[in-house]
Amino acid sequence: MAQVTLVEACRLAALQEMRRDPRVWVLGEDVARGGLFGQYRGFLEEFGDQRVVSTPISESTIMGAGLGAALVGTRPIIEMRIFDFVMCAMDELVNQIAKIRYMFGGQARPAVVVRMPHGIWRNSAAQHSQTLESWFTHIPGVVVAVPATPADAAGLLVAAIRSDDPVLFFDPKNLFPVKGEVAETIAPIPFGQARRMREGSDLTIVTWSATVPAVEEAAGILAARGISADVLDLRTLWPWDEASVCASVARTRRLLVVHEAVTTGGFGAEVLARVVERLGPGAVRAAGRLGQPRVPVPFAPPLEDALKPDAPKVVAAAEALLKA
Amino acid sequence: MAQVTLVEACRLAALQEMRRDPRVWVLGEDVARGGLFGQYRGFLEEFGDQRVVSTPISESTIMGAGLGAALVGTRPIIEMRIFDFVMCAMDELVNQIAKIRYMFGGQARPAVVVRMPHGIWRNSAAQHSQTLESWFTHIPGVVVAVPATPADAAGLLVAAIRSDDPVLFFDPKNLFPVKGEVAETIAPIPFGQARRMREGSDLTIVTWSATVPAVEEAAGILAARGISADVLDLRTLWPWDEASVCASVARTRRLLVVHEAVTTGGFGAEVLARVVERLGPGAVRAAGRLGQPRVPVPFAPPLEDALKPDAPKVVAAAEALLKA
Amino acid sequence: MSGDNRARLVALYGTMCRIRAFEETALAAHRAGEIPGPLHVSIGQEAVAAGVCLNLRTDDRITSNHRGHGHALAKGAGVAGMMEELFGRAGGHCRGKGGSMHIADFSVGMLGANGVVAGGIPIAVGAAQGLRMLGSSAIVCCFFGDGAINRGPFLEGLNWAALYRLPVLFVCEDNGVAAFTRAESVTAGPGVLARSEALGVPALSVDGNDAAAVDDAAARLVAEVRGGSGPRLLHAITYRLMGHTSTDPAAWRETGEVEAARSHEPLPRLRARLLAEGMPARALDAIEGDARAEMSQARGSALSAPWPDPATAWDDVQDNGAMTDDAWPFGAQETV
Amino acid sequence: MSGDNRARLVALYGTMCRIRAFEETALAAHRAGEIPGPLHVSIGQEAVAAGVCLNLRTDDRITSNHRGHGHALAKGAGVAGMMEELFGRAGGHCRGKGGSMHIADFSVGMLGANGVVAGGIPIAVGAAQGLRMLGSSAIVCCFFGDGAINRGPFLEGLNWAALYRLPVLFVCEDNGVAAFTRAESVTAGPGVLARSEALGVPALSVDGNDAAAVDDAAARLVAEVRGGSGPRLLHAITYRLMGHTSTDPAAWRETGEVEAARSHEPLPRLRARLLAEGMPARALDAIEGDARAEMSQARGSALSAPWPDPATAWDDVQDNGAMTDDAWPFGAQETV
Ligand SMILES: Cc1ncc(C[n+]2csc(CCOP(=O)(O)OP(=O)(O)O)c2C)c(N)n1
Ligand SMILES: Cc1ncc(C[n+]2csc(CCOP(=O)(O)OP(=O)(O)O)c2C)c(N)n1
Ligand SMILES: [Mg+2]
Ligand SMILES: [Mg+2]
Repeated sequence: MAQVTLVEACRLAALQEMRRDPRVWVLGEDVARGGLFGQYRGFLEEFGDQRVVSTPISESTIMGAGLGAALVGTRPIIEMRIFDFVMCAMDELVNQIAKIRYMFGGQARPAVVVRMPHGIWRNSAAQHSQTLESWFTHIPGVVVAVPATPADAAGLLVAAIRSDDPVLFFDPKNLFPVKGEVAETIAPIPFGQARRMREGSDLTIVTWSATVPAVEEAAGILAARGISADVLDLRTLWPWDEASVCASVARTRRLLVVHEAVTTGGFGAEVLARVVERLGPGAVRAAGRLGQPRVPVPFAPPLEDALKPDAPKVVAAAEALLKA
Repeated sequence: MAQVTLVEACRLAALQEMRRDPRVWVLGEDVARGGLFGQYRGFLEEFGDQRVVSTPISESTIMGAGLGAALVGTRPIIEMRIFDFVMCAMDELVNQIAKIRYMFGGQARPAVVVRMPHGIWRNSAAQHSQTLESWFTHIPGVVVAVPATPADAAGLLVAAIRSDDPVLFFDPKNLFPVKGEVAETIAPIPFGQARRMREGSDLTIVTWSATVPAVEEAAGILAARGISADVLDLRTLWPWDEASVCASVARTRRLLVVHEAVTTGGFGAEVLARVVERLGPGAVRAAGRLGQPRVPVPFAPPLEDALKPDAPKVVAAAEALLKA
Repeated sequence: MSGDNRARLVALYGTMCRIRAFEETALAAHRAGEIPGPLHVSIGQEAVAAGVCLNLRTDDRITSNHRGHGHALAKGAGVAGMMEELFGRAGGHCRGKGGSMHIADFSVGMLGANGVVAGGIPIAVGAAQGLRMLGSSAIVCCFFGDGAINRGPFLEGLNWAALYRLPVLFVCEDNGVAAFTRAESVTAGPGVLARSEALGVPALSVDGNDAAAVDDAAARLVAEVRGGSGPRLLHAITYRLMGHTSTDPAAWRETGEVEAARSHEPLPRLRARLLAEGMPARALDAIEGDARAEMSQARGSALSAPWPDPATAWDDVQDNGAMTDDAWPFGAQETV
Repeated sequence: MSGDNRARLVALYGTMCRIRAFEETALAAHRAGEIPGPLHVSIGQEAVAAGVCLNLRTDDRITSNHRGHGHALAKGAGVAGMMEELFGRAGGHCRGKGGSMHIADFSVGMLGANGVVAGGIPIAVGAAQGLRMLGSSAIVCCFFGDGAINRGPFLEGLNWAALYRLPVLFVCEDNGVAAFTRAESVTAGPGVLARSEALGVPALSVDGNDAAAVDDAAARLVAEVRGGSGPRLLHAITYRLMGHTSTDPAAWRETGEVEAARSHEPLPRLRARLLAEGMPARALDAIEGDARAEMSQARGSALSAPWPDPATAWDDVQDNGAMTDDAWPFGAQETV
């Protein structure tokens, strides 16, 4: 087991799969130079320019060509550089990739992985910081992966590459330098299974992606204050591990969902709604969400910090929830 | 008061505003020919081709040019023809229009109205039937209007045109032929005020846009069975009338949200989550949502009908909720 | 006239008659309320699909647009599956989930019509890239209208295809109109040829109502594309005899415009040529009659074909996280 | 040399010195940790911004891209507001909400940098359409890089501007590279001039490192645009002396490439010309020195300028449905 960064874990996962299956290839801007974050370092040298394709700045076509190539039997990794640029390729993603299997009655299997480094990262401001993963849970036809650790990112990326479903893989930009263990041979992690970060009985905290470290830290602070949180990292939002979350809330009777995305319309609403629907409101004593307010991401550090969910805010939210 | 169709009500509203304010204009495909649904019939003749601009099939630029024109002080109505084509203009809408005021520290006021006829309509299949209004409640910077009656559509469109905020106006395609009264002079309807469709005490049903008639019909059936529903049409989803919904649920203690959009990740989740957060789960006896399953919209009538929320499904959902 | 050449012309005529008959039958069925949803017919434009596809192999792929019946038929898509799809029946190529705007038949390389203008362009270039990667000698042909050349994917896709020298034949079916707006009123500059060349894709124009001319031009371009010279564009000038959709009377056209166009339409032209070259009228009538009979029979079968079982509405969304009808009686109501 | 002409050259020199000094100061501040976020400098490209903007009026508008400091300065944006914006301070043009990639100064017609490649193109054409509607004689100038010509909005925007004969000057600042990839390796066909002409926008190329040449070319094109002849495109060939962002060493460049480019860079060239035409070195040194002093002073002021009050994070989102900090202590927690 090697200790590697999350971005390196992803690199190793893609490398393993490209060695395993010659139909796997990658396209996107600057990928032949290793990618913006080094996630494809060395790929050009090993796989050549037919399988490691640096493209023009043509997001619509990066996405749509990936789809076309999948329709004839290759398995493209579509690298979108920064999530926000996916806005330039939404027709190809939402109207075409997500619907094509269904619309054509099962004739097409768009086995693409769309990699979209997302979230707040080093004061990049409103057009480079969005976290809109909840949107895609609302779109039938796609899997939504939101890993937060090197091992999960690697295992989910392997699963994504092997999946015949289109998988939207949200690389957590701000967690790229985080280190963790990754196995020599990376096994796929099944979609829809949460990772229990900590066992507890006073409240359930559900989170994913960028806010996982903040929740981890907060759970430690809460523990020191005698509050024991049951903490789940969902890892994928569609499918998502409803069963584990419901089982946990059935025990703790308190639910806090934490995510970096704006609270309004975020996936926290779905988690909360679904838990209340399944368990019934009577089984729950308190439920709440912590996300960003409905405000674009500002540039200046004091503004960004004011809005971004962090450990102190998680602690405060959990404590408020326990008073209810 | 004239009895007019919803699409005619919208035409009259836009007409009134274009007569009132010479800075208002409309751009989009085929608008000089009256628009796909006749919503701009006669505009070219009255206002000329500088204010009624039929454009190329260039959705990115229709959206982006509308923004540019707003930045210099005009007030464009951006006609997107069918909602699904907005996927071709998401960068301009989400990265630019929604963020430009904030990102520029208040220097810009992108006073545009984006009209997007949405929803299931005459077996148009997966690429012409989407209802993704919940996405935009998650995007800071925009108002989301989802009218369902001729009077509301007209009044909200007038408010939208006069608003300095960008307003996303979801024309309900399938309700275009529905008739209702519209005043000679159309007054703006403030955003964020629900319309009470029916008073009741057994449960609260919240809905908007395409499913309003189905809920109306269902409420009648329920009434005949002795169940009295308090029914609210939200009319706008951002801002939305949290206060009225919470007050109603505080009385009835039962909440059903009905929308045409897919249930998972739909705005019903936000309504349910927010009500539970505000009132506390203890104040609610049952809560649930009825939307489409997480499936693309199919073409064939029996398939479309199977998935589409209609009055019998609303009745069944309400009755299930009352048993809880 | 060599036998070979005549056989080609006859094949073209047969395909065109079948397209015309299919669409006239579909129009009648739509008017009779047998076909739901929007229907875009290509009546008057048959020579483009026929002439181009005659030069394609079964393993070549095509992408199409909202007006794609002709492309699908010319590529060899099964008629019964097409007609049933229009009727929304279980036996349709898409099991009733797609309808007219989403006809696809992967078994003959028809990768799908598309409800989004220019939506097929990026798919086509990617398919070509994938085919090359897999070592295939198949090529991709991408059909779109004059309206599509004003959308961004046109620029991106042509640049991309030229850059990677991909085996793609772009076919711009220029019927002079996009929906209800004349092409010239929304298209600046010298036109699609210049745009194509400026993006590194050699292009040529052809009279798209002359099936033999389309066939010749396509033969040349397909040979170049298949030979590894990179992408090419064929600009086929034609005319849409009907409205935009089956319910559009296209009343805004100038008086006499359609009548004038009728005298240039492709079917009588090819018929006249075949007659002049000695083909008996009887033989041509038989081809036409067969086509009509085939389509009318397909209509009858489709009308009595079974509807899809509502339970199939849940199929083919995705494997991971698929919903089923038991999981969704009415939203999430089973649990409240 | 006429006094007028010399005055122009001196003005160009002054603007270029200010841009260079601004960006070198910003780079140093970024390296010192004073500036957060990404920073894209245009060192080596100053002649384009200076030469074009010298021909614009204050009420003319510009749109810019991610590498926009030069455009903003040349258009007259206030330096203090720019520097404070880079530093994320309350006194920035965008109150600290935008940063380097989103500098805007509407008071001088600078409608904003843009974090999305080609994002300024549709905005520019719309602004021109709006201005004409309002009866203004102002024009719009739209700056973008060679990378932007491979995105769809380039085609859509140029077609649109040509179609409606809008008063837009497109400026393609061709530094031969997009991020870490050479332009020629991702751009097919004969180039931006051909693309522009094919879309109905007359275009010309200029040595973008020759400030006087840029000024001349821009003068001609601006006159045409302002005269109502419709849009024009200026292709300015230049070189990016630094990496893509302030932290990119651009190590992949060929040995000697940057050194060779240094000998063509615009500032020494214009300086040599002014010297040759009799301008005293002292005067030029003074201009340069003033620029450095101005920017260094701006850096000092920005560094000690107040941060934005966190409460302002909630301002300027929207009027209807605006949230406030009291409504959001931590999500919706006030009510649970
Ligand atoms: C992106 C997009 N915008 C608008 C439409 C609506 N629409 C459908 S067909 C059409 C006209 C297309 O014209 P053209 O490409 O010339 O094809 P034709 O109908 O003439 O065959 C339009 C505007 C669409 N389907 N997709
Ligand atoms: C739509 C989009 N895709 C990708 C990026 C990432 N990106 C930022 S700058 C850049 C290169 C742009 O090259 P060019 O337009 O030539 O401008 P230059 O940096 O050379 O000034 C890229 C790819 C982006 N900002 N927007
Ligand atoms: Mg056409
Ligand atoms: Mg460049």
